[in-house]
Amino acid sequence: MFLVESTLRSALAPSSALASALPAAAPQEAAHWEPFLPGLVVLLPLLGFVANGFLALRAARRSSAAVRAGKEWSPIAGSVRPRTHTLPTWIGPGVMAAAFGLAAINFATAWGAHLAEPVIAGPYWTWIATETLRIDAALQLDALSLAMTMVVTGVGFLIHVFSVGYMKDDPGYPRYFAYLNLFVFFMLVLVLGSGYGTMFVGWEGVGLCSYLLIGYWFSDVKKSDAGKKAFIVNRIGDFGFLLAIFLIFQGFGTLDFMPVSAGAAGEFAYGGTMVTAITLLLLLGAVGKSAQVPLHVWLPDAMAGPTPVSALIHAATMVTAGVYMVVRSSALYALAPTSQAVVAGIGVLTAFVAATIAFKQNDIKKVLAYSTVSQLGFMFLAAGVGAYTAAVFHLVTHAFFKALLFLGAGAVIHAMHHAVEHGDEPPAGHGHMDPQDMRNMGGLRKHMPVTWAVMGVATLAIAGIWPFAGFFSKDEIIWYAGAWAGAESNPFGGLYVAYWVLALVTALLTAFYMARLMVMTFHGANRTGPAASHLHEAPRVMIVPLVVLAVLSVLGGWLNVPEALHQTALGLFGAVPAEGLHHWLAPVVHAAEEIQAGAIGEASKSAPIGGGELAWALVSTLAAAAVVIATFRVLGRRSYATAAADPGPQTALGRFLHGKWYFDEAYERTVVQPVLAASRWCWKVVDTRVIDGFVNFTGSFTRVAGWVASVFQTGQVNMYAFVLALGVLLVLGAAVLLP
Amino acid sequence: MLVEHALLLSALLFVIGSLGVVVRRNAIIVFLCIELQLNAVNLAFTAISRHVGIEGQVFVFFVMTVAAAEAAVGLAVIISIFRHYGTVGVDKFNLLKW
Amino acid sequence: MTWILFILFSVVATGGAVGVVTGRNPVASLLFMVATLASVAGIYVLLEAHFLAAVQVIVYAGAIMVLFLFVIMLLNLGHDYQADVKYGLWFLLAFVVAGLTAGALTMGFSDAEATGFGDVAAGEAIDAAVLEKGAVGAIADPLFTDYVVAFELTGLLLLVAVVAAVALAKPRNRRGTDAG
Amino acid sequence: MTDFLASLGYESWILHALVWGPLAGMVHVLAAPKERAKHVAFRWSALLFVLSSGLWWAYDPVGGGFDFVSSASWIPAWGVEYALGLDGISLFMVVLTTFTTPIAILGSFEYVTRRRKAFYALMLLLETGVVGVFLATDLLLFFVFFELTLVPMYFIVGIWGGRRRIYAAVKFFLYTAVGSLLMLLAILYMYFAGSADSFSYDAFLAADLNLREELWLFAAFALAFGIKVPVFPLHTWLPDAHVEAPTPGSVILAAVLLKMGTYGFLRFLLPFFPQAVQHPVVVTVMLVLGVVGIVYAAWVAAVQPDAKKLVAYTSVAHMGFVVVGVFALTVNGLQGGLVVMISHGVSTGALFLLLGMMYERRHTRLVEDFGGIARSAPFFATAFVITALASIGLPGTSGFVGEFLALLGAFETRPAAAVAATTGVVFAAYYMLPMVQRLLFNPSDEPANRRFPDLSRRETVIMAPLVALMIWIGVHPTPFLDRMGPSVDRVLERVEAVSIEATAPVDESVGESVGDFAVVLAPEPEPEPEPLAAEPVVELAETPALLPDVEGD
Repeated sequence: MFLVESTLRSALAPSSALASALPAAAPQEAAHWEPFLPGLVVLLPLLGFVANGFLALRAARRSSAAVRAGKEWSPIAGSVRPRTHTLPTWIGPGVMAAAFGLAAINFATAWGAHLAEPVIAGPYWTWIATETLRIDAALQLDALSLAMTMVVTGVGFLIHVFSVGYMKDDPGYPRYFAYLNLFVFFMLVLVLGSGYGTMFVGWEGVGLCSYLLIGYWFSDVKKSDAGKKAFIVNRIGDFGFLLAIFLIFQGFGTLDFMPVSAGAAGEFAYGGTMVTAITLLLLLGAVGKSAQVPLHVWLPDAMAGPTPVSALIHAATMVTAGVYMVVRSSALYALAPTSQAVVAGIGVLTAFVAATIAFKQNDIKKVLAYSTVSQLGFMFLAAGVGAYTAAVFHLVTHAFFKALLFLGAGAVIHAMHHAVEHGDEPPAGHGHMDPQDMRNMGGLRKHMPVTWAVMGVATLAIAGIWPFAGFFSKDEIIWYAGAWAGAESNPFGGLYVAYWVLALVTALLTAFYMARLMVMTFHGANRTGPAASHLHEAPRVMIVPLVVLAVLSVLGGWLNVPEALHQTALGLFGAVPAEGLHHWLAPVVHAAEEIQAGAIGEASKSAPIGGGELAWALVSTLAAAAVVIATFRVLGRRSYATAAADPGPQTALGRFLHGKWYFDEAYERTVVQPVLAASRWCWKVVDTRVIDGFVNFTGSFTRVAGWVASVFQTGQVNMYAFVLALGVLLVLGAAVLLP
Repeated sequence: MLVEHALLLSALLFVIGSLGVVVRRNAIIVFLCIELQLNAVNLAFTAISRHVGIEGQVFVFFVMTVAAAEAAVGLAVIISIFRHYGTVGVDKFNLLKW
Repeated sequence: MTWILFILFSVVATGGAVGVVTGRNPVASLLFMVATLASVAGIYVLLEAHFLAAVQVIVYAGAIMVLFLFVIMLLNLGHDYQADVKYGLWFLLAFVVAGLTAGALTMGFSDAEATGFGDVAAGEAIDAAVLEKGAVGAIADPLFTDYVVAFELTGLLLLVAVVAAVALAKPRNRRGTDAG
Repeated sequence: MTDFLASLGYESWILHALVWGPLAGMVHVLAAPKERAKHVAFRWSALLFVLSSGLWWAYDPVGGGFDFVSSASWIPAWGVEYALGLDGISLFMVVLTTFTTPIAILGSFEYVTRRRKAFYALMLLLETGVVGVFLATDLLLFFVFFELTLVPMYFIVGIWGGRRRIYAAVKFFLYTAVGSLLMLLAILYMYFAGSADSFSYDAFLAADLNLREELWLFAAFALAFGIKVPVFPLHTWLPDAHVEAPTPGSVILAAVLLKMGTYGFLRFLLPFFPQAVQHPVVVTVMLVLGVVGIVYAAWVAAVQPDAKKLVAYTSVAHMGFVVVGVFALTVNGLQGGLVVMISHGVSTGALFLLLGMMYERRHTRLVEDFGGIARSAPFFATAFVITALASIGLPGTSGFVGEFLALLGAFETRPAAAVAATTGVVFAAYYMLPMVQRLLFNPSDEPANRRFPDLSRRETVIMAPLVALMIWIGVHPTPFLDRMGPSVDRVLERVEAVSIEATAPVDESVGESVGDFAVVLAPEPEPEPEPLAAEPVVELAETPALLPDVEGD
């Protein structure tokens, strides 16, 4: 209750806290801005969690009684809108709507005030305080966190609404919304937390929710396994994050963002070991959370969760936390060119590897999962080449179109699922038909026209075709990679050229596998079999979020029209203000950009092989469009076998890609099995044989010694007297002879 | 000097007594030897009382009392053992061994 | 004179002790024992412990030894002439240990420096007390003042011993054959 | 609240009440009819908890020294006193004890069916012993209580335990007895080395010891406490004792008894032997053992087929964090260690209770026999998951605060150890999540698991305060940290006030020759006497002769 109370108190009266948090002496050029109930933004989802959690437990008590009685209990039976669903339906999306509203108010007023300095809301209470360490429960409101909050609450709200339709038949409905609200709460803590400590709370919290939601259908071993895998792999990243936190604390004596970014340049030498270590460890955390190579293996498995969860957590928000963290720590990364090279390298490698894997996946969600991994790689590339705005920009647009893709896929799966369930006769082949397998789809366009349309928009967006969102964001990243490679004194210039080339190739691969997805799902002949007659468009509650996201996917890119395109046809001749997002985020990345400008110099004005930004933008959108068209032409004519009849990839390369580069198998052999073997060895050999062996040996030794000694216990008085005399002699002798 | 020599005598008596305890089998004689040892100790006490005061003699008095009590109980034990085993040879029974 | 008496008593006491250990007949051992006790009583006199000497003769040589004798008679051991000394390795071992003990004791007792003998004041105080209160009074005084609790406890001990002796020596049951 | 307590004269009687109250309860239990025994015991322990909760307000952390001090002469000849006192370190240990005991007793209502009176009497006796350990400020009194805890636990394991209970009980007893015997020797040594002729804590603090003495004494104390903790190679009694012990026994064992070891570290090892504690070899050895304990126990835990044994091994891992935190010798490390102690008491105690409930229902502890319980017992599963998360240190739960601070503190002085220890964060997930999954999730194939009853009302009452505490400490640990802070500072000041300049400078190679003090120390000069103790050492050369000093005549 303390939390609620203090949060409310501070939320209602933030000005006093503000006065203490901000030195009055700091001159503020921008108009003074006061956040409006920032604490409530975070608190609302938590309240939603508490309420839904309570409802979930109440519902579970009834369903579990049925389970124990040996019946399958379903709230759906008999009624269209079961009682257990009513309240969560309003609470879940309701708190999100309220939170989004509050966030929007804050964002709008802050935008209007040209927020320059971060504003600390709180501290609501001191979380951990020792003599040297102090972690406050406070929120930091600045351009970056507000933008992230908008994405999290906005996209989150839409996905909550979508879920109302998608999950309506699920008996665990209240539990689902409880988890989802809890996730949003932790995500907001992550992005709004005022320091690395608070951020870590959100960081692990979203990991927990991810775990719970991936394993939402926990009775299925595979899904349960997937959740566990996600958690453990994430913990490997958290290991790095924790160490980075320790190092930061050692360097700065605090974990708050503001002193860290303000003092970074003074504290560390450019390229120093310490700052490189911090940033690399932070990167390990980010790699885990954002599913970058080599820790990306959990994300595809995470598709075991309900599809809206994949959209929210594993596409739009949580997985981008790593990018957020890198941008948040930009002042540190700017000081560590090696780390930047590693960040960019991992990013582009991930982008490429994941894109190739996406080629050969047949599960619609798996394709999207790898696509997400790939796009996250682009964001890392951006962060690695110092284009933090571009990274955030792509994060935002990606949140729109990837959420849209996942939700669209969700709509498709929803339809397929219903069709499979209601189909009278078993589908062709044997046994159950996988409703997620694209080989069982095809030609869905006529059944689900709206879904097809919005998915098409999203595909064009992700493929980077003008004027959709992805065009602006992805193009900017590639451009910056090239420009960065050409910067005057970049120590890793050559490496960045390679990155740039790889990024370009990957951009085209993206266009290809997305087009393949569209073709296999919506075009060509239908392969669903008799169940096809039951295919139908999703209900309105699911369609509306799709449409909203589609609009955002079209318009999102115009947030940040590059200066070079601003006045051209690609920028609608200046109709939209240029570099909006860049200006907005400037205060956040200012410190980093200054350091970079000082150390590396101006970025090049042309790509490594010549050509300006405008030219390359034209080239890339045309190339992407060409790939999409070509793919439709070539693949559209192909006929696919159903999942049951498909013999699988025939070529070695195909198998390699289908097998996801055998990452899982490699880990299984090099990490999982050895650790398990070592564990067993520790138990069976060290613990049981060595240590306990020694312990039991002392026991049996005593026994044997006692048996030996008992030989002298003859029972003869003489013997005892003799031993007694011997003892007397010993004592006497000792007393006499020893000094 | 008398004291020192009395002490040497007590040592001699004690050793002879303990030798008897160890080598004899007859319980009565073992017992006698124990009394001999007690006497040797008494002699030592009395001798030392010349140097430490009357407490030495008081102690002898107590030892004698205990010896009397011990003799009474010990002999009673020997009697009952003899009744049971028909012998007083200490090597004939080993009640002390469990 | 003192020395002659001391040597005499010592020889008798030692001889008696050897007799106790080596005597074949328990009765013989007993008589040797009486001789030893009497000699020790004599040495008590030489050490100016007259009361103890008297008690030694009356209680030890008189009462306790007679008790032993009764028991020997009772058990009819008087004709027991079997050699029950354990000879052999055991005897040798016992002898070695006894010899070493004797050596150690002798060394300990003769090391006047370490044990710190030589205080004649205590002896003189005893003599003075004997002169003043008599031989009995000298020992009775501390016995009934400083050590009165211990003294009373000894009384209790004797009582317990008497009861225990009766209980032990009594025949186990009424049907016991050797009750008489 | 403070005024109210003062009006009761709370300060003057509370510690005595906490020590002897359980004994009174024990008498009451023995006098009560058999069927009432559990209720009587529960009410007594609950009453004691209510009484002890006043300490939270009554204890004034300023200064961090002992509060509520009182003493009476016990064995005047040796200077032994019945002396009690409470500071910011023992406060939490005492309250943790009084908090867990009623919960453990409540948790035993269904489990214990044989010889109930004896059982509850022993539980209360155990409480007396443990509270006494935490409150005693006289070393001999401490030792008596320390040993006293052995007896009831021995019987609890040995009488109400599982199949191999005798083996486990004897192992537990002997392991601990070996250590405490050496500790007794060390206590006596310090008693005779000190000049004050007293066993009091302060007198021992003032003892003037050179480095060599300190190292040996440290070794003796560390062995006693290390066995209790347990530190890595001395841990094998713990899994056996836990597996065989009845549920309440396991709960008390994990929640409180293990803390006696780490409490000993904080209370005695660090302040008594500041030179030894700062000795590079000692620090290295202890940190290595702590780290090995964390990783090793996590690995072994992960492959245990028996859920209870698994949790028992996790205790070893958790206590490894305490060791690492304590021997980092930083404020954060020490405070973190303390929080881990509290948190481990709560979360592992709760896990044992939950496993006990599972055992009561299914009469098996093998992980493979379960599965899908979350469907039939959602409340149970919720409590279990929260507890498991607290156990693996998720932020927002008690486990995180402690582990974070301990690791942070360790990182300040010993980064390498901290890095190695932090891998425990990963391995915690590696052992805990598979167990959670195989117990609660997955399909429920066994019909018995489908019929698995959910938490009863009594069980809900047991779990609710535990879960609440886990979250409270996780979200708002400041009141805890504030109360323990000054006392921890005192310990650290005491350590830092003494430097060991005489010893070799810290170099990296010391790790290679760990384990053998003699080898390392032989060439080193004896350090100068510390400036702290000004009094000269009394010569013990005077022979306590039986005979007075007189010249021979």
